[in-house]
Amino acid sequence: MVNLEIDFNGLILRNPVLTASGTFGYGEEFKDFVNLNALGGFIVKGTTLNPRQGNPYPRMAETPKGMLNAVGLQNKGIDEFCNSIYPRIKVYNKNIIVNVSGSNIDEYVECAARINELETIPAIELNISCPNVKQGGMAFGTSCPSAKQVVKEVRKVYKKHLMVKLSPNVTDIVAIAQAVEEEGADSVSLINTLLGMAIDINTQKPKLSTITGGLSGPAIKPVALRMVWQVSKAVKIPICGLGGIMNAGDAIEFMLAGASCVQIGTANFINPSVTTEIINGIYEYCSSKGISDINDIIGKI
Amino acid sequence: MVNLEIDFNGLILRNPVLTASGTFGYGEEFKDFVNLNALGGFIVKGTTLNPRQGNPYPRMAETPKGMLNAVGLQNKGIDEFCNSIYPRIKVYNKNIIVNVSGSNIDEYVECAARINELETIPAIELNISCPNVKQGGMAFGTSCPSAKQVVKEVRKVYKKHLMVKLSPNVTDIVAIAQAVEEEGADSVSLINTLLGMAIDINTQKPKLSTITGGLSGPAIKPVALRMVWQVSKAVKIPICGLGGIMNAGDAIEFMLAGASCVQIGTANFINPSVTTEIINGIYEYCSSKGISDINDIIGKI
Amino acid sequence: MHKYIHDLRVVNKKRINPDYYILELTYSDTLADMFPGQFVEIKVENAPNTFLRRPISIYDVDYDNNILKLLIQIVGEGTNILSYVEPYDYVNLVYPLGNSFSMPENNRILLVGGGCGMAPLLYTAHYFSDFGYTPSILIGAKNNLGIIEPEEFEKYGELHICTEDGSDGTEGYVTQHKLFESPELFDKVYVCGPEPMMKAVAKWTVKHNIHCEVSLENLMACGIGACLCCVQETVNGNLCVCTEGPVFNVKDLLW
Amino acid sequence: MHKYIHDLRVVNKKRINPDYYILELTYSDTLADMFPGQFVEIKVENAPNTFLRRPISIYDVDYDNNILKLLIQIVGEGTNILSYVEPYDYVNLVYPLGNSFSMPENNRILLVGGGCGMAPLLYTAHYFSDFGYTPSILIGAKNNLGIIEPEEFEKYGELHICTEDGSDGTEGYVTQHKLFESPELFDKVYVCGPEPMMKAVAKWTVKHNIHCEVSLENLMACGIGACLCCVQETVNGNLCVCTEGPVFNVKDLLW
Ligand SMILES: Cc1cc2nc3c(=O)[nH]c(=O)nc-3n(C[C@H](O)[C@H](O)[C@H](O)COP(=O)(O)OP(=O)(O)OC[C@H]3O[C@@H](n4cnc5c(N)ncnc54)[C@H](O)[C@@H]3O)c2cc1C
Ligand SMILES: Cc1cc2nc3c(=O)[nH]c(=O)nc-3n(C[C@H](O)[C@H](O)[C@H](O)COP(=O)(O)OP(=O)(O)OC[C@H]3O[C@@H](n4cnc5c(N)ncnc54)[C@H](O)[C@@H]3O)c2cc1C
Ligand SMILES: Cc1cc2nc3c(=O)[nH]c(=O)nc-3n(C[C@H](O)[C@H](O)[C@H](O)COP(=O)(O)O)c2cc1C
Ligand SMILES: Cc1cc2nc3c(=O)[nH]c(=O)nc-3n(C[C@H](O)[C@H](O)[C@H](O)COP(=O)(O)O)c2cc1C
Ligand code: FES
Ligand code: FES
Repeated sequence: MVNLEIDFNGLILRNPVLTASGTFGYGEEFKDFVNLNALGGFIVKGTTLNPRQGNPYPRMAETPKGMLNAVGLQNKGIDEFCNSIYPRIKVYNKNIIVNVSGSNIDEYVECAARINELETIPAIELNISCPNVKQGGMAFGTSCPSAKQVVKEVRKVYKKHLMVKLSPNVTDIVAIAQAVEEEGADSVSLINTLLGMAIDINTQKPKLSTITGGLSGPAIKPVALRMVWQVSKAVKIPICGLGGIMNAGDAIEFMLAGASCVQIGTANFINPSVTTEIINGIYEYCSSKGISDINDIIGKI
Repeated sequence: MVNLEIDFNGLILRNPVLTASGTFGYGEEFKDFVNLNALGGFIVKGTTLNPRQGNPYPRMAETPKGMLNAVGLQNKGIDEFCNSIYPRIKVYNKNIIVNVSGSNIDEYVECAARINELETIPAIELNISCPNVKQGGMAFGTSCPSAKQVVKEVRKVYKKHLMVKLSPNVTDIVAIAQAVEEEGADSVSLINTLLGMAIDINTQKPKLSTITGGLSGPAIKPVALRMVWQVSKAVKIPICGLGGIMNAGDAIEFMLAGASCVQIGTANFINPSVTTEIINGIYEYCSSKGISDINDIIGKI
Repeated sequence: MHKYIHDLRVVNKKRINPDYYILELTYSDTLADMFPGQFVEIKVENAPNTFLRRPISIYDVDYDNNILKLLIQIVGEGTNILSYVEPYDYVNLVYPLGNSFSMPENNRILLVGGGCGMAPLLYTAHYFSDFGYTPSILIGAKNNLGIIEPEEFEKYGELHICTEDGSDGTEGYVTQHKLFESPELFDKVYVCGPEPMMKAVAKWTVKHNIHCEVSLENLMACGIGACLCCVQETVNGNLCVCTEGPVFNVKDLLW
Repeated sequence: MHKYIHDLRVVNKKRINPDYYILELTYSDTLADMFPGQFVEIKVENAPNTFLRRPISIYDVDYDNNILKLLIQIVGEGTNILSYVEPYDYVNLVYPLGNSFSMPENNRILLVGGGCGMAPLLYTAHYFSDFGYTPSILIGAKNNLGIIEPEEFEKYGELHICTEDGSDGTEGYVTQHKLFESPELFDKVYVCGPEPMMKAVAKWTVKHNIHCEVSLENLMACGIGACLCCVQETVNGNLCVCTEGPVFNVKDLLW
């Protein structure tokens, strides 16, 4: 028997495998492929105070071992979430985490306050790293003062587990992680997408309507892993690691680097039942190596 | 007939295809595969004032569509370069550019001053972005004041074309580019490698002796392209674009994004005659599209 | 509707011509119910640069023999490398995906397919025919190489062919075909093909007040409504082509 | 020595057992001169995760039939996907690379190969034999599945075999073989195999003051001296295994 349970700063995960915001819909899109309740948890779509239509098409481009997206936080807004989505999905897993975004601090705060009221949502993931919106988003996550400020204000109204999602598009991710830790974040998740671009040489036009977009997938894994390792050496709060995880081996790399749990993003698009395979693979890795508790490998490097 | 000649701020390139430092040795390693004189130019290994043994083995790890390296500027030092390498290679191409690195500003300056004396070296590429050395290197390239300072001092002693190679591991590459432009850089090249990491889950050890290393190859192309595009909108000096270029199409993407010429790096390892194929491919692209002068596509986006 | 991720075995690969091939696939259990207009997301193995799955329409389903057919045009690496699969290889599908064409109410129906857009129309004609309808079918292509398996279409309806160079059927674009001189013959038109062609047909149906459904193609990452990359602007805002399409009523589009 | 980048045609693929196969390749023109201990960098096509070339030793060259042979052990994706090439396929090589074993001065020579390290030794024995020498050859492996083509080795020298489980030849590690009780028989020893084995042999040669050359394996990105990734620490500093090796005199190593 291998213990896969993680105490993620108070959030009890039955195993370290969650799914990444924006890549797993509201969970229900995957119910034909995954036993949702068997996941460590899942993080739903980026949610904002007001409904957003997102960016114009085209929003996607395939890149070497990765993809660019420029969805731009299309979502139906917090009211619709609370009133109709939440009641529908809350049965699926006890760790449904809402990814919260905003154009300004008030929006973040109001959205977080609303989610604080939702009984079975144990945590939010504060997205201060979305590269695909004109205002807010990544702007908050790329400087220490602004990151501190948004976390500080949200912390005042949000009483449950506050995870802050960091942007990799910075010189010093450690400083940002320390800044949000100081303001009372319960954990950090990293990384969000790298800002990238692709051009169609035939039409001589950018492949995305927004010109630049967020790069995800295996291509970014080495960068993500490095950042998780750096941050893990510098903060006390636990880390949720993500970026390009495609299989159990990748997930284990993140845990060895210092992540206490992981999120699976783009891989869900290619294999909608990949999360189940990753959970099983982690179990097999541990048992074949004689590791009786997954907690023993966290940060071994 | 298509004109491929570029006036790169005074440096006349017969075509826009150069090779990236650290991936093309001193050129001579490729003479069985490439007509060196047919290249736009080539950039030799990172050179420092004193000889360096580089980092311990292992220095390399394969990653999804890319590789990590931690060579750490192994080179024989400027004396050996001037006395024995330079005389041997100077016949190969009129645009042999030396990539210069240092642990402190004095080393950069002294190295640049020595190269200034070498008659047939028309330019240096100032490497303020090497992620694989403990002192100096990337440290200079990740803050505006330090980038400014090293360029300012080198500019005093170096009278020919001064290209500055920028690090992608920054929040705002545009600010760094503008800072070095202000100090008199004649051009910028971007990007150097992204800082990354890889772990062997079997041994539970990092794959590189230095734990982190520099990520190159197609995986980083979307990030490189985005940075070239951003910088091209903000500076007047021309840009040499690189990062994951594997074929003519990739090179053209960089030129459309605003690069006046490109460097081919990791691709040389996989196909040592790739540079010739890229030059031919650019020619064919232009003629098939009725473009009579390659300069017409620079920055079309 | 339940979606599946399954390995299907290649039973046969028909190379139609250098550009087109048909894969006939079977599953170890009874194939799921599939509806005309739906598609699959197929994984391309051993393709160095094909990272995401590729959406491909359901070309035909032969429930008697438990066979699903895909008609694929080679346009890039993914569709090319997939053309090397051989009988007894397996391909991995996520399916069936998307909505489907609405059922006709009578025989006054026209199916219009252009280029590779004819793929979903074979199963549509087949399906409608199983319900007793006999659609008029018009398929068009650049030249006769693009007219795939006309004999299959003929089984299920009255087939008309046109090619831009006149190498098969009548010469010209589909909208230049004489069927478009008789709007009074049709109550419902179903279209799939290149966007300009679909727009031209749509315009004609709007003018003549005919119900028209088009099947759209666009860039998809997931195919199951999770990524929100495949949006189409509609009168109801941005909708996902992979779940709320690929079939749209033209009156909902902002064309 | 001139290096080439060429497409070589697969003439034959011999599957030795689930772990090993031999590729026989030919070139449209006369094969370049190659020396024992040299290697090639082979490109693996259609491999989703194999980005760099893979270094493989020259197993044998048959100049009469213009054939280059490679012995490959399947250890990961690259060597696995390459095992699917078929006659008439082409594989792309950069070759010949690296230095080579020194020529013997007399018949008092021993070749020791362990596991896949026996690959360069066949061509070494062949080459030496062409110059009139008759080497003693010792090949060792975990079990008899790792003893590849002993009949080929027998053509060129006096073959001894040992396996860890005794399933072929004598039981035990190569260094436990009785040849190692007679250091007085040898002036030069050539070794290729796993590092611990090479170190053990090297130690023995140093003790008995015998000239010893080992062929090292390490992680290579370019194979042509450009990337400086493949370094080996030596008494002369960091040297590139791909150009200044793979063959080293053990006295130059810091073992
Ligand atoms: C719902 C749906 C059903 C489809 N049904 C079929 C079918 O039955 N048969 C068939 O052959 N093809 C079909 N397609 C198109 C097919 O998905 C693409 O041709 C395929 O993804 C191209 O992959 P590739 O790797 O060969 O080419 P790539 O290298 O990915 O692309 C080659 C070229 O095609 C363009 N392209 C790629 N994907 C699409 C797309 N989805 N829409 C428009 N242009 C694209 C690219 O921009 C590029 O110019 C369908 C697409 C959708 C969305
Ligand atoms: C000069 C030289 C000559 C060689 N000659 C032969 C030969 O004749 N026949 C043969 O079968 N193999 C030979 N090898 C080893 C061969 O290059 C590797 O087995 C191959 O690169 C593995 O590729 P892969 O994609 O199958 O495995 P990967 O997935 O890349 O790796 C699988 C495992 O093998 C390890 N590995 C990969 N490459 C090497 C390496 N170069 N050295 C040590 N461990 C490695 C990895 O760390 C991993 O644990 C030689 C290597 C060198 C440097
Ligand atoms: C299509 C798409 C939409 C995304 N939307 C969000 C989002 O709404 N909020 C967020 O924090 N991250 C979003 N992300 C980023 C992912 O959650 C994740 O951080 C990133 O993709 C890296 O992980 P991966 O490589 O495993 O996909 C999105 C990513 C993709 C590909
Ligand atoms: C093995 C290796 C060694 C490198 N050495 C140097 C160097 O000495 N100086 C430097 O400025 N860049 C060096 N680089 C970075 C490359 O010049 C280039 O910026 C980077 O690899 C991105 O381009 P690519 O993706 O085309 O390889 C090195 C890269 C590699 C892979
Ligand atoms: S393709 Fe992902 S939502 Fe449609
Ligand atoms: S492998 Fe590049 S220098 Fe040896």
